[in-house]
Amino acid sequence: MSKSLVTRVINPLFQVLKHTIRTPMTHKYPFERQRAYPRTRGRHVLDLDKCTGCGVCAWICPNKAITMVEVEGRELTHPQIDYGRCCFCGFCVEYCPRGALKETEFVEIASYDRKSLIYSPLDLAKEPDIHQILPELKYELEPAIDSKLGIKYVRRRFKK
Amino acid sequence: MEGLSEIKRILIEKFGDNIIEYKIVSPKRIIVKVKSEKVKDIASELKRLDFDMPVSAGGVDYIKKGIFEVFWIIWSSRYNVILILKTEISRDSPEVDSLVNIWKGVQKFERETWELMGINFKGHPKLKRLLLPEDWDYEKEGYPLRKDFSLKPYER
Amino acid sequence: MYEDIINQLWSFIQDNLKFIFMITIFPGLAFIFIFVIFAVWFKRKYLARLMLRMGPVHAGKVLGWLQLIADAIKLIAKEFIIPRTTLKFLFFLLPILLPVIPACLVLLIPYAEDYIVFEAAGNGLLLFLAIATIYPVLSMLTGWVANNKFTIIGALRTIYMDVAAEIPMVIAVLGVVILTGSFDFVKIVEAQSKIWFIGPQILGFIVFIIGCLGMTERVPMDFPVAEPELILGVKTEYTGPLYLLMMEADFVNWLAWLLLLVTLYLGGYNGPDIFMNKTISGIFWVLVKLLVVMILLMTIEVTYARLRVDQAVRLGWRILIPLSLLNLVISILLRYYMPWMWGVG
Amino acid sequence: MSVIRVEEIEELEGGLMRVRIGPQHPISGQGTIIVTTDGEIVYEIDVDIGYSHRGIEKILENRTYLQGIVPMERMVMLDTSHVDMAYVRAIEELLGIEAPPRAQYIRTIILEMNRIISHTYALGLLAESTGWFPAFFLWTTGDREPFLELMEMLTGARWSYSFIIPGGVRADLPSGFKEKALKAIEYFRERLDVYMDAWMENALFEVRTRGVGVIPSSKAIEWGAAGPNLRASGVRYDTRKNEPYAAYGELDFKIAVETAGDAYARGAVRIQEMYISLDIIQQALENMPSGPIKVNVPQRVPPGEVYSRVESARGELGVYLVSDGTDKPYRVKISAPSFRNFFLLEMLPTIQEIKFADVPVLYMSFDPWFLDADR
Repeated sequence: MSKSLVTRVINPLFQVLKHTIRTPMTHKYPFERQRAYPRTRGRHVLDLDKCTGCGVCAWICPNKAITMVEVEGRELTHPQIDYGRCCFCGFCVEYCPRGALKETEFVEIASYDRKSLIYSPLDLAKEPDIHQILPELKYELEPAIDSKLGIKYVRRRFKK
Repeated sequence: MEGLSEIKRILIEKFGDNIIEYKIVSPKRIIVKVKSEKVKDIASELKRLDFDMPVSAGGVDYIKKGIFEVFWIIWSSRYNVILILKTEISRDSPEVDSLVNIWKGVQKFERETWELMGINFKGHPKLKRLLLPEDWDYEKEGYPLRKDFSLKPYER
Repeated sequence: MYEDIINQLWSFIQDNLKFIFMITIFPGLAFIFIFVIFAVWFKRKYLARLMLRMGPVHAGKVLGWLQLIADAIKLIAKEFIIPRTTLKFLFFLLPILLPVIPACLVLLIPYAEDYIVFEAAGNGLLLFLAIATIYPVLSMLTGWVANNKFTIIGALRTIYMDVAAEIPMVIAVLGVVILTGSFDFVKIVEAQSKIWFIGPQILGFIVFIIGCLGMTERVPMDFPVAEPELILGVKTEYTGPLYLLMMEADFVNWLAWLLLLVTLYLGGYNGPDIFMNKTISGIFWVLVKLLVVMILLMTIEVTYARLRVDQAVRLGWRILIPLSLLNLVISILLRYYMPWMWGVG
Repeated sequence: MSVIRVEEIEELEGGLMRVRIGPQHPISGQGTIIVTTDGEIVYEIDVDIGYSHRGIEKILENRTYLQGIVPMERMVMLDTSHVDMAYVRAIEELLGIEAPPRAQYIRTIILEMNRIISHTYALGLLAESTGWFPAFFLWTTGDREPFLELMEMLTGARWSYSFIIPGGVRADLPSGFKEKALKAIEYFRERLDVYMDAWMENALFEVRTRGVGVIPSSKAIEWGAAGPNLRASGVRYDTRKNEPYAAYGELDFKIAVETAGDAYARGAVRIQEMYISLDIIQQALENMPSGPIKVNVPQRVPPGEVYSRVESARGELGVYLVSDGTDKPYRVKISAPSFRNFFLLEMLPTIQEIKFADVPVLYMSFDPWFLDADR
């Protein structure tokens, strides 16, 4: 495939120009959010009633991110997750005998200091609601893999 | 398989009792344990037998037996087999000949083992700091990969 | 006592109002500043499109046009660090001086028959080339003054590039001069009324484009500012407003060379008279051609790899100079055999 | 005014200077390439690694075998499933168990998709080291997005999957995975042709990379090159063929080999390997066997030592595992491919005259990864 020198100089120019008509792959994050998949491993949600405080999640956690902690008003100990150490491997969810831990699709956990990364069991119990995390959200994108464009987003308005 | 046993015959006949153990674990693995004085000659003999690509080198600290076990892992382009060359050296005087001028590729591996385990490779051209920070003093903190290295200050 | 000074001033303004308008508004400061802002914004949006991403969107609600002013404010607000080992006076003077040189080049270009700021008595092209060659020398000096390993290597390379790109380009420009018989820009543009010089002077055009890429340090020849190894070449040590000035100088230099390219090879202000008024349609045509050439150069910037220094110098001496000499011979033959074509005969 | 300690500036004879393409530099990763040069000719290159040394081998000695997968993956960000596979293969060899066939096929799909994700990034960086900010670099970053989406659909994470565990795989293929994967393959195959036209056959890219940093096959073997850098010098060495693991035994695929041994050949080998990976994934998806996906595995591993090899995107990754019968490994020695690829960069000036402008191109053509080298 040794093309002549001229084609090897001119041809790349046309290849690049062909890309001006393609829709860009990036999307405007705070205003559009990509729907994740059922198995996406994001922030945990703890079901306090199911949790028996057995500590399997604390034992299996590779980064020692989970410690069992007393919760006032309840006599059992419950897991407290330090998101500074957690790497979202999902072992704790898989090995919890009662299925008390569940992973949602939200990864917006940034904070300004390490202490606020530590989520107490009560924080974990609250289901993260999108309105409070992304107030300016307008659209939700359903990613579909397409053989012509790679990723094609189906855009749906986000109901407040 | 015929190549492998033929190598065994040459090594045993040339070095006799210096080869403590010659185990063919699977058609693709040979483990050879030798005395530490004879490592250099056996290595150059292996190089002559077309064991030419060094893949890795390192050390294992058997603190209970009080020995370091230094290993070199070599691949041969002719037999397409991996050979693990192992020697044992005592813990209090960890010294072994460096195989750099036989296999150039092991230079950085030996340098790393020297730094993390404190095994001195005689004849190594560049035993300099590689991974640890400059101000790491061995007396206070010890060698990280040794078993007696305490993890207390770093644990949660 | 102040009245007569004010009257004198007022009468001075009234009788050469057009000249003041030209200096301050059109080809002068306002045009250069707006062009720099437009060029940077257009470059970021256009290159983003080529790379399948969006470019600035958020600042300014409409296609992110405020992004540039945001960048400018950010750069001005930043603290500029003066390395201890430099000559402080030169370290400040050079970034200020650099945008000035290409700025005055812009004034020499004719935008319509009667719309030229400074004809330089018939040899505008000579003056243009003379001033334009000061720019690489000054950018070498900035690298030298900053006294950092990367900038020194960058400075040396600016001289390499200067040799490799400029000499063949000047010879190529001579081809145009031979065809028209004079250095005057207006005559050059008049000679192209029948056919633009890109036709007969295609070899000269190729050499000029490569030289132009070299002088404005754009990708195939941008080894003085080669990012992977020299961070920013001569601009490495300049932070804050000084960097803003250096970047602006880069774009004004680009504007000057693009205008020269349009005037010499694409027939300056020649073009069908749309606005029923010679000067406005002339200006319109110059700007349209400028935009087209800008798009071409930006696309080149993204599609090709960068030449190494020795490869560029070898390209310059072995290929460009013979090519431009051949172009000279062709233009002599053209001038001798068909002078009527260029409105001379 | 406190006196600033200026460490002695070593005076090199002959006007040489020691330029540190250091951790804070547009092209270097988390490490320093110290180049002794006079501005144009490079006389000596010394790579200073260790900026991101986390002591993974020591961490693994305090984690059980299953937990060890997660810190092990942090060793190389782009190619986590291969590191995971090497560790799991060593454990399975010691335990003497075999993962069920369906798990082997799922593992092969993950490994090959991970190879494509890693190779696209490597090619993008190789292009970026030669040009200012080429569109090619952004195309590759955008075009591997379908595979990242597939991985997130299958395993739940975009790069650190921790999906391959001793005994099999953690979960089965979700519904609709096969159709989406076939679409992604069709899209990426067409994109690879565009890459070949727009960049690999680009005259200026070839001028910058052909004949640069040529490594003859004898030197490549002697220095212990790994993966594509070895195959680019004409050595037919691919662990997937020498020691088939996962489902590579049942799938037929070629080995991409070039003979030139220069920076261009290394890029060309990577593009051919991507074509081959697409074929492998297609085959694996077509004849995917049914059956269980996991075999339960005892906590304790019998004592012994094993060296397991896996063909990762950067080269042959070996894990030398010594176990003493407890549920934690006694010693894990990871032979990282990038650790050996950096050595190539250091030895190149001894056999060929290199220009200062070529150092980033060579550095990127080996596709080394400082995290990989530091462990």
